[in-house]
Amino acid sequence: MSDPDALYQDAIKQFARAAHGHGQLENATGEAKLNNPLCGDRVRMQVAIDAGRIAAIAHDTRGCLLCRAAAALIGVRAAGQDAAAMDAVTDALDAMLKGVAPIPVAWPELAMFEPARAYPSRHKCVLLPFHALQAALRNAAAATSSGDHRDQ
Amino acid sequence: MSDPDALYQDAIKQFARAAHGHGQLENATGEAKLNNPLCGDRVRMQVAIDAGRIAAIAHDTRGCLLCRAAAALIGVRAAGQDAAAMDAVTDALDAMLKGVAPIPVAWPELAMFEPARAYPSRHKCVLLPFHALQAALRNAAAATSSGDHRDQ
Amino acid sequence: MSQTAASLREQFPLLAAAPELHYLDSAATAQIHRAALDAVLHHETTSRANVMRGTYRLAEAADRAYGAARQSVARFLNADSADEIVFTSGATAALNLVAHAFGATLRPGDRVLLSVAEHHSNFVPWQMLRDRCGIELALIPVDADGRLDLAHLPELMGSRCRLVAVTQCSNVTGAWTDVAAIVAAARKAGARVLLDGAQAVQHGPQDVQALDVDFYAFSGHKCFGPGGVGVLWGRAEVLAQMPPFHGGGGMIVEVTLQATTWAEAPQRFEAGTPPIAQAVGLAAALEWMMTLDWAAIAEREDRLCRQLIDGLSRIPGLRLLGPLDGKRAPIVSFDMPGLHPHDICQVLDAGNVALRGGHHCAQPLLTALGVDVCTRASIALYNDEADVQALQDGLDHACRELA
Amino acid sequence: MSQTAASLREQFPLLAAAPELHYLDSAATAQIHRAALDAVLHHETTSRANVMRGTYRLAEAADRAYGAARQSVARFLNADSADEIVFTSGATAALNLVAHAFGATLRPGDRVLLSVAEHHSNFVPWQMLRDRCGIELALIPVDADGRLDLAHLPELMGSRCRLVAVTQCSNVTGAWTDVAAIVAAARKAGARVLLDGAQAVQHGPQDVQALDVDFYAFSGHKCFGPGGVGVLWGRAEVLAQMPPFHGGGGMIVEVTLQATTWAEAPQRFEAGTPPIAQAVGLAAALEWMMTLDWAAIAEREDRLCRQLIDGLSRIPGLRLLGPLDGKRAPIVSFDMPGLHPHDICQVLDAGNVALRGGHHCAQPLLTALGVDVCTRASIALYNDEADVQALQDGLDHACRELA
Ligand SMILES: Cc1ncc(COP(=O)(O)O)c(C=O)c1O
Ligand SMILES: Cc1ncc(COP(=O)(O)O)c(C=O)c1O
Repeated sequence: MSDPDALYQDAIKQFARAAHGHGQLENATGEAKLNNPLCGDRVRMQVAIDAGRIAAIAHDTRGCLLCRAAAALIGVRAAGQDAAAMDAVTDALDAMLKGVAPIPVAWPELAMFEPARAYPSRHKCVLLPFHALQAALRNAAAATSSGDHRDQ
Repeated sequence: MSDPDALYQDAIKQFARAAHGHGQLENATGEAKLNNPLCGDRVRMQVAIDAGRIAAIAHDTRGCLLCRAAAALIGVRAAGQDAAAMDAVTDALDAMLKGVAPIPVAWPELAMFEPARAYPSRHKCVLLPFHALQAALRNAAAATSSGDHRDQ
Repeated sequence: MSQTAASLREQFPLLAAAPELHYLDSAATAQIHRAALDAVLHHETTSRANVMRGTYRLAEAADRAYGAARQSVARFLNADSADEIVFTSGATAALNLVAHAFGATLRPGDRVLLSVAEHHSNFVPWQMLRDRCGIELALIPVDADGRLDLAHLPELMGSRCRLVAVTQCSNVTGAWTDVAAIVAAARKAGARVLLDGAQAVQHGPQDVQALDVDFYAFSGHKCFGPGGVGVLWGRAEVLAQMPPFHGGGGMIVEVTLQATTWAEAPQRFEAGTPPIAQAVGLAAALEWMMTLDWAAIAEREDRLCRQLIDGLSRIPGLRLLGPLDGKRAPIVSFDMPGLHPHDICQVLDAGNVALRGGHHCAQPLLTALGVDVCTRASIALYNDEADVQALQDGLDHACRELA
Repeated sequence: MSQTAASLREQFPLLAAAPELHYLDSAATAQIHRAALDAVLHHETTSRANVMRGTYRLAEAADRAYGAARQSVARFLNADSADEIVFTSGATAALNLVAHAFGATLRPGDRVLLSVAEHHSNFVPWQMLRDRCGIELALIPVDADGRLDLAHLPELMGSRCRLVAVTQCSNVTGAWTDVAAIVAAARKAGARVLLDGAQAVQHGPQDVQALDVDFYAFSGHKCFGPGGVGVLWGRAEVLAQMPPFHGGGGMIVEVTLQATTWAEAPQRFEAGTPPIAQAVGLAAALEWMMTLDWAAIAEREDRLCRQLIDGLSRIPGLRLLGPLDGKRAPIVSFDMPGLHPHDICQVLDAGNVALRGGHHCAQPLLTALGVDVCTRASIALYNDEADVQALQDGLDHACRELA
């Protein structure tokens, strides 16, 4: 049996507390709200896209430490990325949590979630902000191509 | 474990084969059809009532040996009885099959069904003609009181 | 017979094998009693056959066991007759059965009265019925403690209330419903009453005749029996007026290409092969329960519940949900601002304390209480002081660890 | 691995403990395999907790076991994804789920095509849907051997057929349905295809992708698993378009007083606490089945079936129902004019032969075959020559005894 205490590394607590990127964008070009039906956690992600890349990002996250840490990491790291890069990071994170891949080299801070491998019920907590970002990016792309701004 | 062979006493086979009372009444004052949903067995009972008693009876029975023997016993025995007497016999038979009462003294031939005690799934086979008769008697009473002839 | 928590705990194989475990999640699933497990095993290895259709001895044995299980449930509920006992796959299935079969007797504009405190399983089926059939839903509100506020019952029923469907005991707050008051108002309005007993049954046998309701639903896994089985009790005259819900084998008198005639209750409502061994296992659990000294158990459960409440109220900032005084089931939910229930549960798990965090399938109630999620500890007959203490210690640890 | 019937029989606790029993009623309920029973026991004593909501290790273990069970079923059916596997309480519940949830996407005048050979569980739910919603039912007729007569398939579908719902194998005649022909016609008409696999699964793993159907339903108790559990497989894109059937815990994203949003499949269709230990037990049975040499088993089942048919055809007056040539499941039903099936079954029980007599929940089929009731012997992988011989001897005895 693994020790649940190990899950709450200082890095997670620090990221969660810092809540990097928390807030609201005036000039969002894409937005998505996702929630986890099992626990009611909610993330709203907003992005402003410029030339296919994330120019600015903001989120409003109500959730557990893992969820908030993940959102804050996105708040620090996502700017400058494009949708393909975020898909790659999300897939790599998913694979790491499932135990079928190592820590994604692109985002070494994701190492803080490694102990969550042992707790499948918590994987969704970590992934929720990433999935919300993917959805926001899709919505931004759809809005650009249709010349229209859509919420999901 | 009891021996199923014991169930098929000669008396049962003889009654079933004789099919006393099989047929149709011209002057029925009450009639009922019942079927056993578990096996699809069917009994149609007809009675002609005179002064509150069974003046004539006929049945059409499609069923197993137990069901046919019970119907034939009714064919021999029911004439002259009133509804209360048939209710008493039916209750006594039910109690005997459940093992909570001895063979009804009124109808000693019911002893042939005693081995069926061990086989609850067959109780309905024995009881079906009796229940059909009770229903026919109720219908006859209702027809008399309403001046109307009703099928159930 | 009166037994200690330790001697009771001994009878639950999972708990007996895990002495370090502080299982405080019985409101979600109670552990299975040895007798129930043995009964399942015995049935499957000596009497397994399909029921109600076979004439060989093995099938007779299966039939007998299944029929006896119905009798046991009838005794546990003090039902008038075993024919009023419908086996289902669980409380949720039982509630859906009523929403469809009793629901089929309702007309647009008829009203069903629920409460804000319902579990989703006694909420969503009625919303679905409303959207399907145009009935009206009304909701009994809750007070700040989560107790049903019955002040405006007559107005809430209006003139066309046909059914009041409420929980007997909240799975979040432990609040018991004042069933007598609801039944009295419902009778006056000509409405039937359904009681969701899912949370009540693990605290002792019930008496549907004394409760004087019309339907009662519960699940086997919440009263020390197997999963996959539940019960709907319905008053004979009410069941007799309802069409079936599921169609299939065993619930018909005759099927022709044109039309089908239904069997009587309870068969009418048990389409297909029922959960036979599970019903037999449930009966064993209920028979065992009927041998217990429930006054003594209630006293102990209550004492532990008070200890828990006392301990929790000393934690700064912690908010207890639900009534703090009066009769309540030993289910204690709380909110710690700044600490998420999943984190709390995770850290407590390190101390082998099993708690549940989330919305507990009662989002309308949580919204009414002003929280999104909460942490819940629930106590059953096998719990003791050590479990409460471990929870207390774990929470202290969590406050330090997660701060 | 190829095993003898005797070595297989050894693995079924009930049969191992009753060497005298000639169990020929597996079409009603197959006996439970040791592995399934052990898995239930193991789960209930080491991993029992509610699923999908708990974060403590015990709940994680329950979740993992339940998720793994879904994977096992997906492998057994060669489903594209475990998300296409919905656990239900049985085949009947699975069929009712489709009749309601897919049924909700139909409009008055849309057609559902069944066959005369359906078990009541795939017949009555559709009659009920017709009476509720005004859809049309049409019926594929059977030939004199009980095989579906597909000659007029396009006409039977008409222009508005939305679903063809048929049995993969008759529980009375053992006739296999020509699924490919039905799928081809359905695709042309734009109709979906549901296959009732209740009788097929005990004869080996299935391949829903090769069958190319849209829904597949079966019960655990007919494939050596526990009762109280069944499966609906549905093509992802079809499940995604269906509203839920039962409402309750675990199938929602959010519940508010006004409205509720549904979870994705399979959760959307699994309201309430599912039959967790039963699903785990079923998975153990299926995993065991996937290790077997099915070609060898089919050959033996077929040989026994031929022997049975040969022996029965020598009894004067006896009428065999169903196809006598070609591929068929080892289910043999017959009619003995003058001898009632219940009497036959009763007398054979004296020789420890377990047979089933009655209408087998297939009254429309029996009517089409010109009988009211019949006697059925069904063979599974643990049967052998001695079982067939005992049936033969018992029937000789019955003819003398009952004449
Ligand atoms: C009050 C209440 N009602 C209904 C249910 C549903 O029970 P089940 O999930 O066993 O169907 C529950 C259990 O979660 C409950 O607590
Ligand atoms: C062909 C067929 N379909 C459906 C069913 C119903 O299965 P269950 O009773 O397990 O729900 C059966 C079993 O009796 C069957 O043989």
